[in-house]
Amino acid sequence: MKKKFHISQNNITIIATILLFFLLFLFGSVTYKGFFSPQVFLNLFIDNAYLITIATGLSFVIITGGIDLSVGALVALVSMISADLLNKGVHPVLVIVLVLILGIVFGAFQGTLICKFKIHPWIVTLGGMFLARGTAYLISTDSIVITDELFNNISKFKIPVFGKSYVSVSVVIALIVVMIAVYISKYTEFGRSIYAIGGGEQSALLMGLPVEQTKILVYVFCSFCTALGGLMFTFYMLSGYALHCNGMEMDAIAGCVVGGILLTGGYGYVIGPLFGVLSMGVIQTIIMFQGTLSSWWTKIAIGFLLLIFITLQRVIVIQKERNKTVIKTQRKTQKTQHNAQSIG
Amino acid sequence: MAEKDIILQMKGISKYFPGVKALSNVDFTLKKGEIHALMGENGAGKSTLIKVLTGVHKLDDGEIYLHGKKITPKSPLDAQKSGISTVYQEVNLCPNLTVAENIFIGRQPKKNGNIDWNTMNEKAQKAMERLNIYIDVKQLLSSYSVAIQQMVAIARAVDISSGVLILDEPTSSLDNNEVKELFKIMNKLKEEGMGIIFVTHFLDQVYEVSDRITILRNGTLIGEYKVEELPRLELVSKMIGKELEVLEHMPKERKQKDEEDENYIIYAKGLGKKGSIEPFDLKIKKGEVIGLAGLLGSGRSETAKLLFGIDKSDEGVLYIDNKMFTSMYPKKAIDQGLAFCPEERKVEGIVGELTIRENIILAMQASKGIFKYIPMKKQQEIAQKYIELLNIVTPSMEQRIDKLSGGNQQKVILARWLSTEPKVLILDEPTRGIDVGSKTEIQKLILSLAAEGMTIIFISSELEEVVRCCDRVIVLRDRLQIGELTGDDLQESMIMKTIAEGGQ
Amino acid sequence: VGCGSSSTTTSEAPASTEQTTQEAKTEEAPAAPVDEKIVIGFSQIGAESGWRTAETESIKKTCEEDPMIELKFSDAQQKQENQIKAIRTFIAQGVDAIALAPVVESGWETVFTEAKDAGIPIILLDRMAAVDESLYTTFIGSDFIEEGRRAAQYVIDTFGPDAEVNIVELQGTVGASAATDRQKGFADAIKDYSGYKIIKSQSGDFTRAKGKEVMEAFLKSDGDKIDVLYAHNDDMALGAVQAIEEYGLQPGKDIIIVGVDGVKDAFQAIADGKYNCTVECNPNLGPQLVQAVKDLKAGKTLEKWIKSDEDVYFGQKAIDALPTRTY
Amino acid sequence: MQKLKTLLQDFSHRKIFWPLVAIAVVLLINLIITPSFFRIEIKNGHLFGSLIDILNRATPLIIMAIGMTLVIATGGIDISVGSIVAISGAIAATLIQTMPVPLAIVITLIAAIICGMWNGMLVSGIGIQPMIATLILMTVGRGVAQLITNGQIITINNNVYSFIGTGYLLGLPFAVFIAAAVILVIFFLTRKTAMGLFIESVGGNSISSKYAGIKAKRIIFQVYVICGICTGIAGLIISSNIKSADANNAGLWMELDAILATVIGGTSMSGGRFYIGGTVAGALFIQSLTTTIYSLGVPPETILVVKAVVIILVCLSQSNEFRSLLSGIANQRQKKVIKA
Ligand SMILES: Nc1ncnc2c1ncn2[C@@H]1O[C@H](COP(=O)(O)OP(=O)(O)OP(=O)(O)O)[C@@H](O)[C@H]1O
Ligand SMILES: Nc1ncnc2c1ncn2[C@@H]1O[C@H](COP(=O)(O)OP(=O)(O)OP(=O)(O)O)[C@@H](O)[C@H]1O
Ligand SMILES: [Mg+2]
Ligand SMILES: [Mg+2]
Repeated sequence: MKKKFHISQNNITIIATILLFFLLFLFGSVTYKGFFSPQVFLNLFIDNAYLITIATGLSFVIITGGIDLSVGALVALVSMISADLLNKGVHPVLVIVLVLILGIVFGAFQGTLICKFKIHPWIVTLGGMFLARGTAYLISTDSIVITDELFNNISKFKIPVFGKSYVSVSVVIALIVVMIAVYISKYTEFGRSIYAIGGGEQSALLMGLPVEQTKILVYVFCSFCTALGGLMFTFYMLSGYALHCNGMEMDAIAGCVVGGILLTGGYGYVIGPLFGVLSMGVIQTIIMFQGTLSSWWTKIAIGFLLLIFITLQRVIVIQKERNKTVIKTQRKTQKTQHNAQSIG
Repeated sequence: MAEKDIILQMKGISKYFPGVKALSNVDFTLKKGEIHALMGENGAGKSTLIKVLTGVHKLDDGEIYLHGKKITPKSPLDAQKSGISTVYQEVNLCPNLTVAENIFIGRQPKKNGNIDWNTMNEKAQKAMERLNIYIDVKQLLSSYSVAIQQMVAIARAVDISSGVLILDEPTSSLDNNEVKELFKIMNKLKEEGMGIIFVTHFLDQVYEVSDRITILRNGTLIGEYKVEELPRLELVSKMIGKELEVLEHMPKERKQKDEEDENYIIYAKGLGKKGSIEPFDLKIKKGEVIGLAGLLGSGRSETAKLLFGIDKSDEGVLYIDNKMFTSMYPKKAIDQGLAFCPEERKVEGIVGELTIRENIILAMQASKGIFKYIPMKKQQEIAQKYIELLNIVTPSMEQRIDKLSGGNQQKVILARWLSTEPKVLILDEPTRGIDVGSKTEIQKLILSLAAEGMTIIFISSELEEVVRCCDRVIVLRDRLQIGELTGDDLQESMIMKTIAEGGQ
Repeated sequence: VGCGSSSTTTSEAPASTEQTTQEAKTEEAPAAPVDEKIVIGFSQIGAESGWRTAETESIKKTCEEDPMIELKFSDAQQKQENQIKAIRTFIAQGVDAIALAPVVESGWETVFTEAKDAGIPIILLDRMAAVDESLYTTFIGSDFIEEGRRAAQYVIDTFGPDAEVNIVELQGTVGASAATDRQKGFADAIKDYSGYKIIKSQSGDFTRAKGKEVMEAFLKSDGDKIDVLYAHNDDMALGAVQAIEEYGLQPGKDIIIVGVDGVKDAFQAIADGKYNCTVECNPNLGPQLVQAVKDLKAGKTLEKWIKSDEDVYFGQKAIDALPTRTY
Repeated sequence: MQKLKTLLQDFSHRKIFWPLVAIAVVLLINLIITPSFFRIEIKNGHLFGSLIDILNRATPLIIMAIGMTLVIATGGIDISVGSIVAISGAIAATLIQTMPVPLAIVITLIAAIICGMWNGMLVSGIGIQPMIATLILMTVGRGVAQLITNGQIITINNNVYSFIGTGYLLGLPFAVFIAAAVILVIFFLTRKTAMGLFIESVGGNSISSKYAGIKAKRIIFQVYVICGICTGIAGLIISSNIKSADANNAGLWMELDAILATVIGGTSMSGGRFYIGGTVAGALFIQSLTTTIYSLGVPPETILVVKAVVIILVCLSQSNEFRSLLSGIANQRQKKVIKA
């Protein structure tokens, strides 16, 4: 990214998020014993690697102005299918490949319904959610333990970072996914088309962009990331279970939004979900370190922290936007003068 | 006619919308190196013909040949690939992308397979400069006015074009200088052998650049003519289907300034907003038609928005009918008898999903509030009245407004504000995209309303129109009032002069 | 890996007792000074039912009353990943023991190993985890399969082995281990009696509302054939009781009602004659947990399964027990 | 004849047409499998039968979905409704232990209104995106409900209160009357006053609406409040029907059903035109599907798949593109047949 860095409408939310993320971490560090440690920080990545991957995929969909509610259920399905196949003695590498292909097919199916038949993504992916979880139930209603060696090894593999602290394999994959996503969103035609579609689907169409194809691809990408995230989740859990990640789609969406992606489409950076998810992870860690809240107070506290977070974010954004208009218009005045002179 | 000169041929094109026969059996040919004007009243089917050609709409009947080969474009992308690039009537760009991206999206310059942002920005800068526009192309499109956006759309199309260039009312929101730049480019492209289809309602422009004219009326082809062979009056009468009686200069009695009368209906004192418009004073009397003139971005729309309370002023006060207001918002303004017909029809004017009837009564209902619901019969009466008065072409008043032609949408918005029977009517580019016949009708309407005592603030880029309708013109430049013209001074040349010299 | 030793920076903020616990932990010596508080980290599934709230309350209360114990409580909102995070947090905080009511059986291997590496014992509560026995210290709780069997036994005792009995079953949340096991236990027990048939079985999600709704549908389609309702928890059964009353039959007489859990409302319903039997599943695990942790500290080895005291209540026995019920 | 045909054609273009067809199909399947399905008899002085059951069961969803429809029409969404159901149930159940039922109901509804105001303020006042704004109440709300009930299920032993959800009036379930009243009030509010027009206008283009003098923010605030009230009423019916308040499970995932009902009814998720009749039909469809699944003995683990397939089919049938694809294929077939 050689472009000069400047605060704009596009990146202000994400900057606010990053700022608030570190503030929260600081808050946790001074409040709780044992909070300020490299491993606690890295645990944020380890525990949320799958969510980061999924939220990043989802952010593409949201930027086009769509939504995917099926991600949580798809993770459950992926874990279930992997566990079932592994139990049946299928080679783990083949399982991984199959599951990723499943993600692609699933995304293509949803994307086709949404784009070709113009059914609203909310409904299609709600259907997709029922379908995925339902299929997982059909495989088994019990949870299935994964005993496969490869899966176990990946699950237990620790990549040292500094000192004794470590990250898991999934963290590395997640970060690579984020990097690829950032690259796609910024340096490929496909990535830019996504923003164009989010800015105005009709306009994008009239500008001669392959809207339908792009949108289907976006859903494919999202489901692929979800399948990949599902695999990470399976490594993390080492089990397949139809109830895995119940309601996780909300976490993923919230991660995107907190990371500065506008649900109406068109605005936001795909690096955002990374920080969005991490911020929510910090909130959760703080609550866990707190350790005296009863169940309901936990809910209330999470909601309350989320509220403060989002409100602060809004305040920062509004504040910046206000300053912004003044600066911009001043600059424009000079140009207008230029125009006028060329007439006179 | 040399066959090889023909780039594009459309034969027997028909297109039906529910309840509307938008095109029936229309033929059209475009030759190499010509500018071909497509003319017709609002709703005649010009845009539809273009949309059929570029694959936005599926045609119901007919054939299209490009370079002698039959094509069936299924999407704008197809059309673009086969060498047809288009600027559609409404600005169809993405407000969330930068200007540069809007110009290059879908065909960005690459380096090692990656989008090369620097090259793209440079190229975009050049493309805009070619149109004599000097702006920061790295800013979001949404931070620029419609006019600039229009120029961006043109820059994009010009940059893409490789055979056929279609411009659907590209000039409606441009001022003379920009139109001039555009024509320069068009002529250059023409010399390079490109065929250009040009839609406009400005007769002057047609005669300035076009080689041939095709006229549509009510979705049928009236004929194809060489420009030299078709005098203006004949063109107009062919378009509207009857002899033209209204087009000659309307005599205008200018109201003279009555110095004693201190009773202003609008009196803005030091009204301003930081970063948007410098504090200004404005005094308007009842029944006056006052014009705001200036270049693009001179702050005309901003002045109007401030008066109507869409932008909040941060200094000064506003008196309406001698009542003082320090803050304003649209509802309050409407209650005080103001009405504001905004300039960006698609964004600020229409509510696309609602019907014509609903769009018309919207402002009236808003001022009455939720509980005084206008009875359906009354609504229909009002809608019917204005559909007739403004000659809105539609199968029924229950048609969704976004299914109307551009000009007719504009008329609906005008109807919305007329129906509130305001004391002060602010019109920001009210005749944009409206055909000649209706334009004169609207100008007449404005004058008669003023005669009945309505005060009108009139913003238009067409100085001719301003001069014809206004009693007094305020000239703005760079968000500052720099002059005022009345009486005999009120001439196009004087306005131009004031703009050029005034600020210095 | 040694997570316990990582935190040394924030010394002023926390209470000094914790600081010393921390040090005690670093030594990883079982013979910690007796006057220090023992810290238990407890990861609860959530608060999805009154039963679970009662369990939480029991543990909290016992720990509060015991001056030796300090409790770190974390609610997982029904999510296994949250429980894993919580366990990691406990490890980071260096607690003395981790108590866990696992939301599912599988998927604990990695994190249990981490705890083991950090030298922190894990005690499972009310549900098993499918891991190697070496990874957890003990399991305190009941046997869902046994509960299903007991419920079936009651039905068989009531009707006699040769009777023709039509049973409808209200299952818990599909996939929940309580539901699967209670279904299995019941089915196993009636397998040998050919007259006993489950004619309808549907999920009621462990809730009263769903229990009532599903029962309504059962009654509409099979109305007068139903002899017994077996519900995987009392709440669903209580919902179904209402449906039966509204249908115009007498619950407890026309249809025999058997539920699991032993919540107070079920006892009340038995007393009112609308309910027949509830198989207890005891949530008051607090005392047993605290005892186990203390034993552990004292260096004792624990049994792998500490069963909770449970009973089957019906008839007069239930009515007598009603005043003593706490949840 | 011709007239009838055009009338039919006209009707089939109405938004309510497809949900009604879907309901008809579901009911027909029932009829084939259980012939007594349509039988309605009089028992204990009130009407009794599967159809009545569906109607009765659907009332909370209908009421909630209507509120949701208005919110969606403004381009928003409210995913906190499930939690509001829990809150109102919890409050009502706690209050009727100590005060007269009407007062408890009023206080409960006020609480529901406050919930709606809270959402409305976050969305229109602070400008937080609707989904996230309501996500906050979705999380916090259930916590608050649990706080009120202490995590326990509160059993209600109050005949007056339970009349709301289980009583009968003129042979019909009382809740049906409540739903009818809500439908009427909302219908009146939106179609006999300008409210509906304003909502559709704001949902269609909020900038234009603002320019036309509509106070867009206020309208948005109001629809969240209305949604709050509707949900509060639904919460009362639900808790009264099972004579208990279950803070943990009451209304869980109901937001999805409410949204589904709205969309099946023809209202677009992107805002604009809304169809109350369609929403009611959508809600009835969802309920008849659920009841059917229960009474047909579909194994519980397959329910989700069945539901998914049905939803996708219903939405496909609503899709113009899909229908034209089908008719295209049919035409081709015909042509082939003719050729052969
Ligand atoms: N999508 C649509 N659905 C239904 N009717 C339409 C649609 N688009 C255009 N029409 C109708 O087709 C006719 C032709 O419209 P068109 O936009 O081509 O007019 P036009 O010549 O471009 O007029 P203008 O000068 O006002 O732009 C109009 O009567 C219009 O109402
Ligand atoms: N040539 C220009 N260069 C840069 N910015 C411009 C230019 N023209 C307009 N703008 C911007 O567009 C916005 C709209 O300006 P405004 O609407 O007041 O212009 P106007 O006088 O009404 O002219 P018009 O309506 O013809 O565009 C302003 O924010 C202005 O900064
Ligand atoms: Mg047009
Ligand atoms: Mg302007």
